Amino acid sequence: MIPVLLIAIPLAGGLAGFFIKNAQSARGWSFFVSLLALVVSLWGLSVGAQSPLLNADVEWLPGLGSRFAVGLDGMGQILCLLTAVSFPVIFLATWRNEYRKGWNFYALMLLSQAGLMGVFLAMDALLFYFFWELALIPVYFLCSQWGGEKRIQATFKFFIYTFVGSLLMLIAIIWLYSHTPDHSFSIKSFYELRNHINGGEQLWLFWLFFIAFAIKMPIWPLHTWQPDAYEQSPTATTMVLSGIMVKMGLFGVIRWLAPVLPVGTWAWGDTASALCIIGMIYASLVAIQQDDLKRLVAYSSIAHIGLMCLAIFATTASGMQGVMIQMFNHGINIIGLWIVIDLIERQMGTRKMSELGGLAQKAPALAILLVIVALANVALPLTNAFIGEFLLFSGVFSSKATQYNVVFTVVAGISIILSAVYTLNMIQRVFFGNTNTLTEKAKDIRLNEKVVLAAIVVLIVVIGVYPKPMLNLTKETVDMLITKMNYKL
Amino acid sequence: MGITQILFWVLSILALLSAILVVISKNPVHSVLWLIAVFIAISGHYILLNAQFLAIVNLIVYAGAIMVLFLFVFMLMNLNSDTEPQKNKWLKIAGVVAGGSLLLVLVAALKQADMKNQLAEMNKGDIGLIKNLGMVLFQDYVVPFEISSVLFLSAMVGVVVIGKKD
Amino acid sequence: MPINYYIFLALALFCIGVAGVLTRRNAIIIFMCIELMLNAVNLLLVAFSKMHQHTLAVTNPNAGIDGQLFVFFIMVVAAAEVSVGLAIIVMMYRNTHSIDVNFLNRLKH
Amino acid sequence: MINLVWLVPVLPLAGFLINGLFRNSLSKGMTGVVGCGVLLASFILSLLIFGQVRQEGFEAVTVTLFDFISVDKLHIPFAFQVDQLSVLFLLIITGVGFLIHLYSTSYMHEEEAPHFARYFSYLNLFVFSMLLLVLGANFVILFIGWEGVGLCSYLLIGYWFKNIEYGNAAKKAFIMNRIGDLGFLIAIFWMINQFGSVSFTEVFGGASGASVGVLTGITLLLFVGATGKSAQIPLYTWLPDAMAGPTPVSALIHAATMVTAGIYMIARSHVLYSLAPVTQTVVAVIGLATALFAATIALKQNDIKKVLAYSTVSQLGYMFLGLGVGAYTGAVFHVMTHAFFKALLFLGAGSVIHAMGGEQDIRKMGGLRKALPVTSLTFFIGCVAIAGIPPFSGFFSKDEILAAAFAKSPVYYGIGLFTAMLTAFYMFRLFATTFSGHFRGTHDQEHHLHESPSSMTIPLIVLAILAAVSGFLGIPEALMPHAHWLEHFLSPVLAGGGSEGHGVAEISRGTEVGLMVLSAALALIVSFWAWSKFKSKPEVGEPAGFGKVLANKWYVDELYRAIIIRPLNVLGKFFVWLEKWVIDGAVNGTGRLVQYGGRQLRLLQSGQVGGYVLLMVIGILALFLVELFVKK
Repeated sequence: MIPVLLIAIPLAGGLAGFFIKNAQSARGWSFFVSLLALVVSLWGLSVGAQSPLLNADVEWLPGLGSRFAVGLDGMGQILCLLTAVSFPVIFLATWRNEYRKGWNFYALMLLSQAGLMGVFLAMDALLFYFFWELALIPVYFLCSQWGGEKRIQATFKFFIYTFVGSLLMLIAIIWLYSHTPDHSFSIKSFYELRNHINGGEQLWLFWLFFIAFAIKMPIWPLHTWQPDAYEQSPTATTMVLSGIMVKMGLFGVIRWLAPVLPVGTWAWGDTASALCIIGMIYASLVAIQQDDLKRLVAYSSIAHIGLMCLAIFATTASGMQGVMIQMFNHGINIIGLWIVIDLIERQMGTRKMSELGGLAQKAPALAILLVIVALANVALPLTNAFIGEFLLFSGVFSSKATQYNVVFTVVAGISIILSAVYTLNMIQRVFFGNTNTLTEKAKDIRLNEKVVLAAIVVLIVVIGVYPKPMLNLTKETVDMLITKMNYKL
Repeated sequence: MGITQILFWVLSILALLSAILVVISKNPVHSVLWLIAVFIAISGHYILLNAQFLAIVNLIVYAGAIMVLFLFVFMLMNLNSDTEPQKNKWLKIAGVVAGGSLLLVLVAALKQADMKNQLAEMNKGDIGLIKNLGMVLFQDYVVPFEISSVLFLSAMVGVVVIGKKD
Repeated sequence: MPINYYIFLALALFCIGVAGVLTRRNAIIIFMCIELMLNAVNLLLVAFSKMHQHTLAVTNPNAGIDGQLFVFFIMVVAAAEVSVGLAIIVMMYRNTHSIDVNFLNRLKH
Repeated sequence: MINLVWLVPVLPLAGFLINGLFRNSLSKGMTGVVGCGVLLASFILSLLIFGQVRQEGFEAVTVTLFDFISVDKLHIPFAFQVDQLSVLFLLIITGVGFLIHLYSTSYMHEEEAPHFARYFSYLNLFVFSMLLLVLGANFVILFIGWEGVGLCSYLLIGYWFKNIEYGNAAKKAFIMNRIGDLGFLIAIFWMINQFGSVSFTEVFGGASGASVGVLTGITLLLFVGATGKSAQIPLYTWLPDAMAGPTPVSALIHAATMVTAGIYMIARSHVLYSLAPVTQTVVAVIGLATALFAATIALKQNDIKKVLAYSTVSQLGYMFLGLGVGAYTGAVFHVMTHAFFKALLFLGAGSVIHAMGGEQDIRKMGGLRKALPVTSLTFFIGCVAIAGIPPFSGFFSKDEILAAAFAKSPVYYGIGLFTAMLTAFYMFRLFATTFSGHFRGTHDQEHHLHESPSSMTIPLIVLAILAAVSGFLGIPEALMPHAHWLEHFLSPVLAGGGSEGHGVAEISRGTEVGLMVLSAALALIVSFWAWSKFKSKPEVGEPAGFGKVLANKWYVDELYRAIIIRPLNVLGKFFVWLEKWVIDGAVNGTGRLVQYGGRQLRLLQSGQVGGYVLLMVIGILALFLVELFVKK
């Protein structure tokens, strides 16, 4: 019931949005619909983990053995909550942005929300793939219609890149499907597959899945679509891309890769972890060299996602818990950063740090809010990201799945230092120092922006100080996953 | 070597030679004439195979009607001398090579087929007679027959539409 | 006659037709080569029909008659095709004053 | 009362929130009242708690507020531990912190109201973080405070954010701290892995069961954290640069908070250190090296705050020496006395700078004794205390460490004593150059010279009294048996936990007294020598030769820039290049290859039917070939 609503509300709202033909009303309508989804998501949190309302399962494609099976487990709850929280925040924060044929823009945004919800809720491999692609299509149009100057090029790259990955995943899904004894796409049959396919097959199947997910996250060296896409997309879409869509990759690894192919995951864990770590250091160093704010945040996101992916392969309960909570935190924090960047860009007309400076004098409220969000980005204690990164690192360190756990922790730890370097650089170059002719005219932010950013800051601090409800939410999922992943042939 | 065999070989050689001449003649009108020769040779084969009805139809329809149509078109366009510019030699060679290799491959393939001992009945059998064909045509194949009339009709309409000056 | 002979004869005619289609650029000649190929096939069909009659006439007096009917239908279709095809060629000549197929390269665009 | 201990940090937090959120509407007076008031309240509360703790037989109390992180088998409560050690630090932090706040109300008075409020909110947050650090009942809470003070130092050093240089100093402080924090963090993970817990009681309880290798690893990593926070070699360079912040902030960083965090943390986990002799040696050697190294740099500095900054680094080195040789009480004792006299010196320096209108170069001062009588007197007391002249506080605490060092190895003692002489020398060089002789500044400055207002001098006087007498809390056994109140007070914490490894090797009473006399005498002689050398003819020229190396701080900053920052930058640039031309190049190259191939293949699509037919025949041919000859 609830999962169906979570998908249906934005889907219906989005389809209806195409017919509004008035940007202002469409904006209000989308905001309303996204709030409705948020309410449903909160309702889902309140009914308790055992409630029958959390699952739905109806015939879909009986000939193929695929059912429309959706369900909300702990991980789904967290990610759906993230999706549901993000969209109203995004709508509100970009309230003043004008779009050509705005109703289409808002409708597509809602459709992408529906797709994302579907990905996080699907309990059937084919359905998962269906939503996986469904989420991609609206984003493609959003980027290619309302993006920056080089949008076509960037979007094309993004689309082809992710699509190649998706097709590899589709091959793997079909292969697995043909090996299920009951010819079914259901997640249960997939989890049973370990008894029917041998380790050697898991070794190559792993890469079919992992490449798809690694492109989405993205993991080095498959990341190059990301900075371009982030830079060229309209900021609202960038928020969706970086705040939520990259979680699809992590989510995929956690739900569809690691428990389904435990032997492959176990065998390639070190290799994948090494890629994650190389990516973290690499992205951090590249981020330090960036001048464009959007690119800087894009690279910092690569580094953070790399850490989360690293923790998945560590196969420890604390690491996995860290991934769960960090997926939410990263989404919130990075949306916060994008909001600030959007505000700066809209006012100053540039994202180049070399052209900015001294904004703290002119926009103190913006400066304070950005500093808090940025500090969350460097995982300072009592912000939400600290909880996540603490658990992630702790999980990596105590990992039994690899013998290089100490090396991984130390090298990955260097990225903490580097993240401080580029984040503080950013704060300093944008906000500190003296004003120049461009920033001389800057004004402080308005109320709606203040409210949105303040809400994000409150979330950051509340989760940072009292993360327990969040952690309890995913406890069972994590235990189940760890049991499944620790299975050895 | 009876008369049948001799006729077979003569007709075969006639057919092949005429076919080659169809292709290599410079003058299109000559091509048409050589093609008529091919058709006649093939009709001869039909008679050898005791398929009189087809032999006659072949002569009437192909050698008669269709080839006249071709000639007519040539005359209409006044193209009795060849106007083809022989520019692309390679394409010609490639065409010949491709056709030749196709023949080679098919021959090589069919040589292995186990039909060596099968015989085609000559001079005997009455299935090729118009009576028997008519019986089958108007009983078992009456629907395709009718449909082919529709085909003609539509071809006719098509020709009118295409040929109409506008 | 052994059926092989007919097969090879038909193949030879067919391949000559193919070679003609490939080498000539005059649309009408190409058309004629196609007719040649059709006739090669017709010949083969008739030969096969007689082959079947030779082996199966005891059980079924009409064995192999389908082959000859097929030839009949092929002629029907060929007639229709020639009429339409020639109409197109005439039309083409009217537009380009040539019947060289290489001028028909609008498919490129 | 002890259950209300959470109020101690929460009050400054409230002050931070009030001042921070309402900075635009509060007047400066209100801001000052709120900022100081919460600290005063905290201090009074700490005093009350102290009253309870100092009673005989007090057992450590853990106050759990809520479950912070609870995952799998790991439970980290948000809990405070109240025992003798934490209470002592509570008093130092809130007490000295309050005085610094009070001092700031007039020192910072020229700031605009919103910035004034911002300053106080940062100060309050700083104190909050530090209180969290010392109150935490496990390493994670300690770490929260640990990073918190790093953040606040960043905010305060970069307080005047219009100046990019200050911003750079702030950034440097934060990043240097982060490097250390990484070590600390890994130590925490190791503890979780080894002990399954991070709470002090469980970790220290399980320590004896762990192998020496593991303990050495953990303690070394913790020490890495301490070198960052407490400015030891090799991560000390941020502290002198941290002078960019307002002077009271320097006082807060150097005296009451932040830099003492490392000492506190190691004293707190002395149980682990006592079991890891290798680490102890490392700590002692690093401490000693830092002490000597920083003292040599201080000899040639001309910025009044820089001299004090290097003296802090040097004194912190002493404390680590104490920790390394097992004199935990001595180290904590030195933290306390150092808090008093270093806060005094910094605030005094602030008073001087205030009077000089922002001038910090001592070569342009001189003869300030007449204009600033209170400041010069209190500054003198501070100098005497830090130089280790009896009966002022520095003498007792420094001597306790030196005695312990002697017991470990006379080499430690020798170097320590030499450093003490250097300390006495540069402090009196500073004092003499600043306050004696005649004025060398501009005429305007001379005209402007004035004693600071009472809200600045009162803290000076209070701190001077404390700096003078606090040494009597730890009179050595050798002089007066059972008079070492501090050792007695701290014994449940510092002697109770790890029994066998603890304890300073005993030296005879006679030797100890002899050493004391020696160091006191040397300190006196050197102080007098320096004072007489510089009071009439101060160094005003640019240093040359070896002195230039010292004045340029042994070129360590340049070294770091050359071997760490530059290579990283080059690597980053290389990666950007790699990204553009190799990784992205491969991706775009694939795309371009497909496009190129498409463009070439398109040529086959000539539109000429003959070509198509030819291709078709070739295709048929290929199919036949495959079907007939390959498949079998």
